[in-house]
Amino acid sequence: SGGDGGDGTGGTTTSGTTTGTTGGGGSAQGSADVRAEWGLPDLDYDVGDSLNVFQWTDYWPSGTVEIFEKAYGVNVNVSNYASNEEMFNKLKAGGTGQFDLIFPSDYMVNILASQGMIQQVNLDKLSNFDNLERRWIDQAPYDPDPGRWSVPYQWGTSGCGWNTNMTPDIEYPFSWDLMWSDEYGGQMTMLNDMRETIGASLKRLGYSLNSTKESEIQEAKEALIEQKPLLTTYSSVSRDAALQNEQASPVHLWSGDAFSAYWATYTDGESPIGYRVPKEGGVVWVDTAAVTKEAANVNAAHAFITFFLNAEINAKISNYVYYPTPNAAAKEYIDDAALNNPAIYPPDEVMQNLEFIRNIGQATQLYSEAWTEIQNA
Amino acid sequence: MTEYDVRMDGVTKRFGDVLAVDDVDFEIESGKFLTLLGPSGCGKTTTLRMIAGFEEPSEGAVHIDGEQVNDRQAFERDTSMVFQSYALFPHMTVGENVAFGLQMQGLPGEEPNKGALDRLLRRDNSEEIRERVSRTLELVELPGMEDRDIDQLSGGQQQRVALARALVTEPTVLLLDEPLGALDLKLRKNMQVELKNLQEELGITFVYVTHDQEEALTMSDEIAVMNDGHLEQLGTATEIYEQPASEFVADFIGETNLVHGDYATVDDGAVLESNGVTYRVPEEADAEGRVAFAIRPEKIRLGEEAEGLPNRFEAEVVDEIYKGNLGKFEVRLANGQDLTVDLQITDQGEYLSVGESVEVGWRPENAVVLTR
Amino acid sequence: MTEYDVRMDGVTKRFGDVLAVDDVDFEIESGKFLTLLGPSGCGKTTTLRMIAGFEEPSEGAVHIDGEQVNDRQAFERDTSMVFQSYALFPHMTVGENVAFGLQMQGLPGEEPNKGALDRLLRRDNSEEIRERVSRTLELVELPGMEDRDIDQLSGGQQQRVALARALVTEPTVLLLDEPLGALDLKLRKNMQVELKNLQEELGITFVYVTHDQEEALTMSDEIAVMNDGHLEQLGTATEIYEQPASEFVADFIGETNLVHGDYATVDDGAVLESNGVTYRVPEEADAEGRVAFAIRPEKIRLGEEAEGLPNRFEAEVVDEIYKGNLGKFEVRLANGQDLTVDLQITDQGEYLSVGESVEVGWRPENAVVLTR
Amino acid sequence: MATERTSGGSGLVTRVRRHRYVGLVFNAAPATFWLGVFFVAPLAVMLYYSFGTRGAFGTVLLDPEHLGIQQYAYFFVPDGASIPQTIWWTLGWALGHFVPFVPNVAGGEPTAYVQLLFKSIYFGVVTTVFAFAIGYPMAYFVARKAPANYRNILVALVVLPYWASYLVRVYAIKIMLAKNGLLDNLLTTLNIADNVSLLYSNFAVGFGLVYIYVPFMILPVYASLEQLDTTLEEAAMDLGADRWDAFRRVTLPLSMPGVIAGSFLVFIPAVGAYVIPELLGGTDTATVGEFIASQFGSAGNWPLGAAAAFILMVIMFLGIWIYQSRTGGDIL
Amino acid sequence: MSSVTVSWFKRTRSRFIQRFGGVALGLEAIALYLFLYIPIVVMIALSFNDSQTAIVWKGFTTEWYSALLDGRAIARVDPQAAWIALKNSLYIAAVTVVVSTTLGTMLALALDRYDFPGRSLLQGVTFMPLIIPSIVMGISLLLFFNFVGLTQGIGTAIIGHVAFDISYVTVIVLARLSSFDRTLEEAAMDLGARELETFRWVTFPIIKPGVIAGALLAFAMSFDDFVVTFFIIGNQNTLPIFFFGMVRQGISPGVNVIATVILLATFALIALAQKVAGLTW
Ligand SMILES: Nc1ncnc2c1ncn2[C@@H]1O[C@H](COP(=O)(O)OP(=O)(O)OP(=O)(O)O)[C@@H](O)[C@H]1O
Ligand SMILES: Nc1ncnc2c1ncn2[C@@H]1O[C@H](COP(=O)(O)OP(=O)(O)OP(=O)(O)O)[C@@H](O)[C@H]1O
Ligand SMILES: NCCCCNCCCN
Ligand SMILES: [Mg+2]
Ligand SMILES: [Mg+2]
Repeated sequence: SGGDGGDGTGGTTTSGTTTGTTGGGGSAQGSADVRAEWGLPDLDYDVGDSLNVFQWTDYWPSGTVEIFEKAYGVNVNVSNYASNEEMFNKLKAGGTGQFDLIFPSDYMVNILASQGMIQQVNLDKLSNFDNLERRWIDQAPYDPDPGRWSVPYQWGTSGCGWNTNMTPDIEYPFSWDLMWSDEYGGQMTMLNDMRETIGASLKRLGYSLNSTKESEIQEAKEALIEQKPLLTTYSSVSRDAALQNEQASPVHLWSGDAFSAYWATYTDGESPIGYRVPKEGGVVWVDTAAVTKEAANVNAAHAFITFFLNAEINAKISNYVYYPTPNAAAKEYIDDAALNNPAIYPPDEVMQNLEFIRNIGQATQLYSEAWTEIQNA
Repeated sequence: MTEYDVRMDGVTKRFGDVLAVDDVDFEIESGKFLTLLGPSGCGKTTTLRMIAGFEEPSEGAVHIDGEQVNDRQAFERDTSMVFQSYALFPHMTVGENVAFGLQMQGLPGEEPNKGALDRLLRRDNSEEIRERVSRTLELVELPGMEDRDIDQLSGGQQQRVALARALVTEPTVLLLDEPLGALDLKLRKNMQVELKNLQEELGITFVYVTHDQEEALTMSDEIAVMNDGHLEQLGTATEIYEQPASEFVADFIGETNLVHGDYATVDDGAVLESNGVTYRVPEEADAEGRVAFAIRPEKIRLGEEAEGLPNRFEAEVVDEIYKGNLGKFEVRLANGQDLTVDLQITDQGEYLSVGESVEVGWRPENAVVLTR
Repeated sequence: MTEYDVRMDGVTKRFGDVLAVDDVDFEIESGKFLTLLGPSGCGKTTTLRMIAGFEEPSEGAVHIDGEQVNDRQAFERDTSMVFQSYALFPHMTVGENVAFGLQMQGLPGEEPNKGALDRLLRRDNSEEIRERVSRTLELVELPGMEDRDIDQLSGGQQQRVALARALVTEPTVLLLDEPLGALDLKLRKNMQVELKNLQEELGITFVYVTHDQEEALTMSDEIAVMNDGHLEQLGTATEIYEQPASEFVADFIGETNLVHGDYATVDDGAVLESNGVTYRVPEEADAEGRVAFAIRPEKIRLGEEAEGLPNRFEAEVVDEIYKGNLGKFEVRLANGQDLTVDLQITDQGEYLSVGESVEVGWRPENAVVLTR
Repeated sequence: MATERTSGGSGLVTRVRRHRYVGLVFNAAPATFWLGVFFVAPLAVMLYYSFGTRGAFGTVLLDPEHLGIQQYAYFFVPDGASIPQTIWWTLGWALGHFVPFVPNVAGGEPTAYVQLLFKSIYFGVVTTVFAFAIGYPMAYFVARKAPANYRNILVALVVLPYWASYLVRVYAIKIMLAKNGLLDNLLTTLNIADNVSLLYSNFAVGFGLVYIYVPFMILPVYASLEQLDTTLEEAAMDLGADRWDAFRRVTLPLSMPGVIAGSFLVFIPAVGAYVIPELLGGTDTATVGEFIASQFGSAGNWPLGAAAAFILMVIMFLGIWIYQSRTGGDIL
Repeated sequence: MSSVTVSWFKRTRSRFIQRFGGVALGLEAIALYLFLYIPIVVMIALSFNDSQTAIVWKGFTTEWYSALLDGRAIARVDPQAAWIALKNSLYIAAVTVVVSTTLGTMLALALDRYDFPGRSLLQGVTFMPLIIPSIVMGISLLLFFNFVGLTQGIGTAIIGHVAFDISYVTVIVLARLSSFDRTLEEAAMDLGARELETFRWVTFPIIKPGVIAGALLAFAMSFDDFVVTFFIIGNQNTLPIFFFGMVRQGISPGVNVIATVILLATFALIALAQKVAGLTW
């Protein structure tokens, strides 16, 4: 229910087969055939034989990790989370040594770095770093200087999705008020994500979603408490399924989930699913890979980053999750339908309306308290 | 008032295939003490439970106080039961246990408008109930024990509470199912006397179940001996002991010597031949062919006392058991017939020893011929 | 071998404040049957458990077979116990139960080097053990029952297995704590006889605990009557019954009439004056002042038989209880003294009824003067 | 014959071996150690943390200047209320909220967390009452009415689901209650309601709690009824009680130990439930269990979570203690 | 008086109960059994549903099960991960059962056999894990491991499981011991058995059913635990944790399939345990 920030938590361990012929360093490990098949580089460092990854729920197609495992002879253990806060607290509780590689969003990279919970990425170990579009490297206000702390994985927006079978009358442009309308009471869900959901409320009220003003945050909180009876639940996971199975609409969700639902229901050139960022604007975000401070398998973590920076792999992921990729090289493998969809890759004028969530320092406390109160109201 | 408080009329009870009670007829006169006696499983409890209303007869009719009560439920019958296990309510005090029956009856005449719901909501504790409870506890010699918990009582005290609980409603018939079975011997003997006195004092009809023949002999006005579901014999203690109707009864009640043989009438009476010895026995109209006679150990005389008796034989003492008040001797006749003889030790030191030769004898009238 | 198998030497046992056994001394001759008799809680079990080694005496010494064994544990003593509850191992067959003691002893002479650990790891089942188990089962009349489960046995059979298990190790002394307590009356009587026979046959010393005086009288060579932790009297059955040492013993064993009064010696013997009546009693060296005498109900004569007896009184029958083999009469002397008289009913019909006047009498020798 | 076995070495070894506490120490020490270190000590640590303060980004400040009872105050005391006000508001609100027909006469409300606590206790009570209402008759049926030779099977059927993974069963409930699921369809077909979303509601949480915990009520009640001497009921009827009175006055009170045990077994986990409300509940079904969990998850406020956990534990123990001291009975 | 005067109301009420009471209770019992089993049956049935959504019946298929056997993902549920979680669960439960059964049995013996100062305190502490809400136990262990700096994982999970399983074993073995007839031990000693022999040959075989029952319960409690494990297992998964993640993502045919397999596997395991244990009882 409204409770824990992490539905989808506790995650699933994908993993298995150590195909690795345990051998010397570098690329001697793993299967050269598999590397060749996907165009993966041989590595000039010892990868080691295991890797603990902490990743968002459902953020790559199944089978992806197996390719890495086979290619480099590494046994990968994956756990999942459903919000940045959940991931952060898990690291706090159990130590950062539990995982080698994590996928924080923008603002969380900043927090983690300032808390000393991640280490800098060694660009020397990433032969294909330049596959990334420049703008995601140059304009990364969340990545502290000096050095490089994070490597973009996927990016996207947060907005509203709907299913016309349930709510035929929704038409863009609409305001965030949509999510407060009595008409859809009992069939809406909001993200179970502190910054996202309070952010949406702030936006609706015309404030910055990085507001640090107590009064504004209070106001946003009141609005959310008012909205609560209209919601079935707060959830960030399987929103695609909820839309697709007509269990909720409209839904506050991340763009990729909306398009998963869109394509799953796509028949005869149309789909009942729609997605837009409300006109007041919303969140643009980028999820990145970062290496934890106490990572035991730093090399394997870098190997994995190299792996997903690979154009084909990255496109394979993007084509599955329907998020825009920050990887320029990958674009040639991405479905055109996605590339040309302005709702997936928003045009600049839309982008201008969007904000990154930022590390707002001590003010985070205000959000936490508000979020706790919302959930328990 | 009818003459009979309880009448069983061809009552039969089957549990599936088991024939627990088989066509039983008897009547109990008002104010009498009737004992149902018999070995385990013979149907005593079932009979009692049919009177109480816990079981319905498969056939036949149960009458209480002149009315056929077959289809009355237990709480509609004017009987009270004392259970072997006492069945005291463990969550109530002594006083509450005893008051229970009065409360359930709603004490007719008192607070007449109180409906069942009222009583359900609060237990009533009117003056009259208190009064009667205290009187009844005095009767069973537990005065002032109202507030004790059941588990603070000894077995004997619990027994008395069970009795008080059954008596307090002044039932027409009191039913007792081995009420003393759980007590030790000494207490049991005391309670036998007390129960009997109480019954005589109150004049209530008792139906008493036991498998202890001594208890039955001591207490009853009449004894109904049951065997395998049917009634073997109904009679007074003396009748049952001295004129048993069957080998079963003779054997079950008291100790006895049974001798099987061929019956024949002779000039001056009857004889029974067994193993080459001819015993004189009382005449018995039904007897013919192979029958048996029974002679009680205490009816056999030894030594001089045996002289001149119609049945008189040489015997050897083969075993002796000292019992304090009596000696129990196993004697063997010349034809190998063993007999048990009880000899009351009326003087210190007087005794027989194993191996001794002795004369034994008895009067034919003291034996009974048994045809079944 | 010493003359005495068991000797208790000033043995006392305290449980906290409770004095369970109080300075008890006795000896048991080899091969004898000694019964510890007394009311519940008098310390019988505790005494037995000190012999077995389950309790250590607080004071005094226990000797078995001539050796002081106070600080030997149960498994180091050459005694075997038969428990009231039998304490058969429910997870073992009859054979395994009986074999257990032999296996634990490691059968001396056989596989002599087996240490405790060895025995811990496996139980052995050698030919000899099998042999002895089967012999012992025959002894208790359960031949060939080795493979039965315990719960397939009747109470009486379980009793025999318990006996066999205790006997198989050929203990010097067999200890039995109310071994027949759980059996019904009929079976109990049979087992009494069998136990006694077995004991005579095997010549093993038995220490037998019971609170049933009839059992004690029937079986024992010697009886130790205990009361409240101490030994009241030690003697044969006849001694205990006919010459009780105290009022307690007289009252506890059998029934008795106790008359309290003032003792005085006269020319030709002794008398006791009570309530205006002078009774002739046997002379008793210790007696003086207020004492009592006891006369057993069966020693009192009625009617003609009372004629000419030194003690002879007019009395009235105030109560009668019919017991089949005897009549129990409550008679009241002129001075209000009540006496119980047992009359064996040696002829049918012969009987007295309440209210009748009758003469009672007894020989002074049949009475006992009790000074404590 | 004397075939005694003599104990080797009498002196010190024997005496030590025979000392009454040797066996005790040997047997009790390992488990006592384990429980002491991995059960009692963690509770102590939890208590310690509950006096801490949360720093930015979820750090826990435990230095002297941050140690205090502020978490408890935050939990119990509404903004700007004095202690008497807190008590008055809390009591007044609770009465007004849970007792029918009583208005909230107090001028304010207790904190959201206290409300949450009340709500969880209310969930526990409702679950217990329902479990009793449906569990008792069934236990009675199995113990008293069902043919004796079916009794064991019937009991086994109650226990069987309990062996199935708890989460699997909650999932099964989720399927039942889902939109367009079995119950939804049933209600639609019966024309009772259309297209209702039963999932993500108080109803769903209550349904799940009862579903999961009702065996805990049935089993002890069955056990107490089964061992209850039926002659007691007969005795009551013999004394003039009809069937209802006999049940009401004798059977029911005597089965109370089972009912009480069952009630505790249902109530305790229901109040602390975390998984069921998490999976079946919606936005308005937060419980203390979820609240505590979220303080260690997304909310990242350990001291508050620890304080709430400690408060929950104390409330449970108080309940049990009050019961035991009033009746002298054991619940287990 | 000839018969007891009984109110019409009572007589009728009693007759009514006599006649219809049993039937009414029977119907209630049937309804409750349905309540307990229908959801599970529906869940299993829907695991054969030929649909991606798993709720509305669209037709029969065993496709999901073949996918499972082939190691293919079923609607995002990755069987590979389920197997690893299963392995972890079995491993944790196995170690937990061995340790907690041993310690719990010993503790039960100590509590049953000795009277010592602090006995009731120890007994209280032993029962506490049974009545403390799981979440409290999970949280306190999490904080404790964090406090002493133990890295969370399978090892810490086992530690936590043993801590609550000791209680289950102790309570059950204590119950068994309370009906244990101590004279059996005396009988054994009397027949020449020393303390250890007595334990090996008499005490243990007789309390064994209790020990086995305790072990079975301990296994079930460990194998099925979610809440405590969730907080203390670090980056590892057990079956319940894996499954919790799945369930939170919603209803999908994959979850049905895994749930059904878990269910059947548990039943098979229990049946096996009963059988093995039954043989040794
Ligand atoms: N409810 C029942 N169902 C089936 N058989 C029964 C039932 N009650 C009694 N019986 C059988 O009926 C027969 C008579 O039983 P009953 O209890 O009346 O014997 P009893 O004379 O009281 O024996 P006991 O002295 O052992 O109490 C027995 O064979 C018994 O097994
Ligand atoms: N372990 C014990 N702790 C405290 N008191 C005990 C213990 N064992 C026995 N007693 C007390 O010692 C006294 C004698 O007990 P014991 O068991 O020897 O009596 P008993 O003659 O065998 O009685 P019964 O015929 O009832 O078996 C009793 O008062 C009893 O309560
Ligand atoms: N299913 C994975 C979705 C990941 C989305 N991350 C968004 C972070 C926004 N703050
Ligand atoms: Mg009977
Ligand atoms: Mg004793």
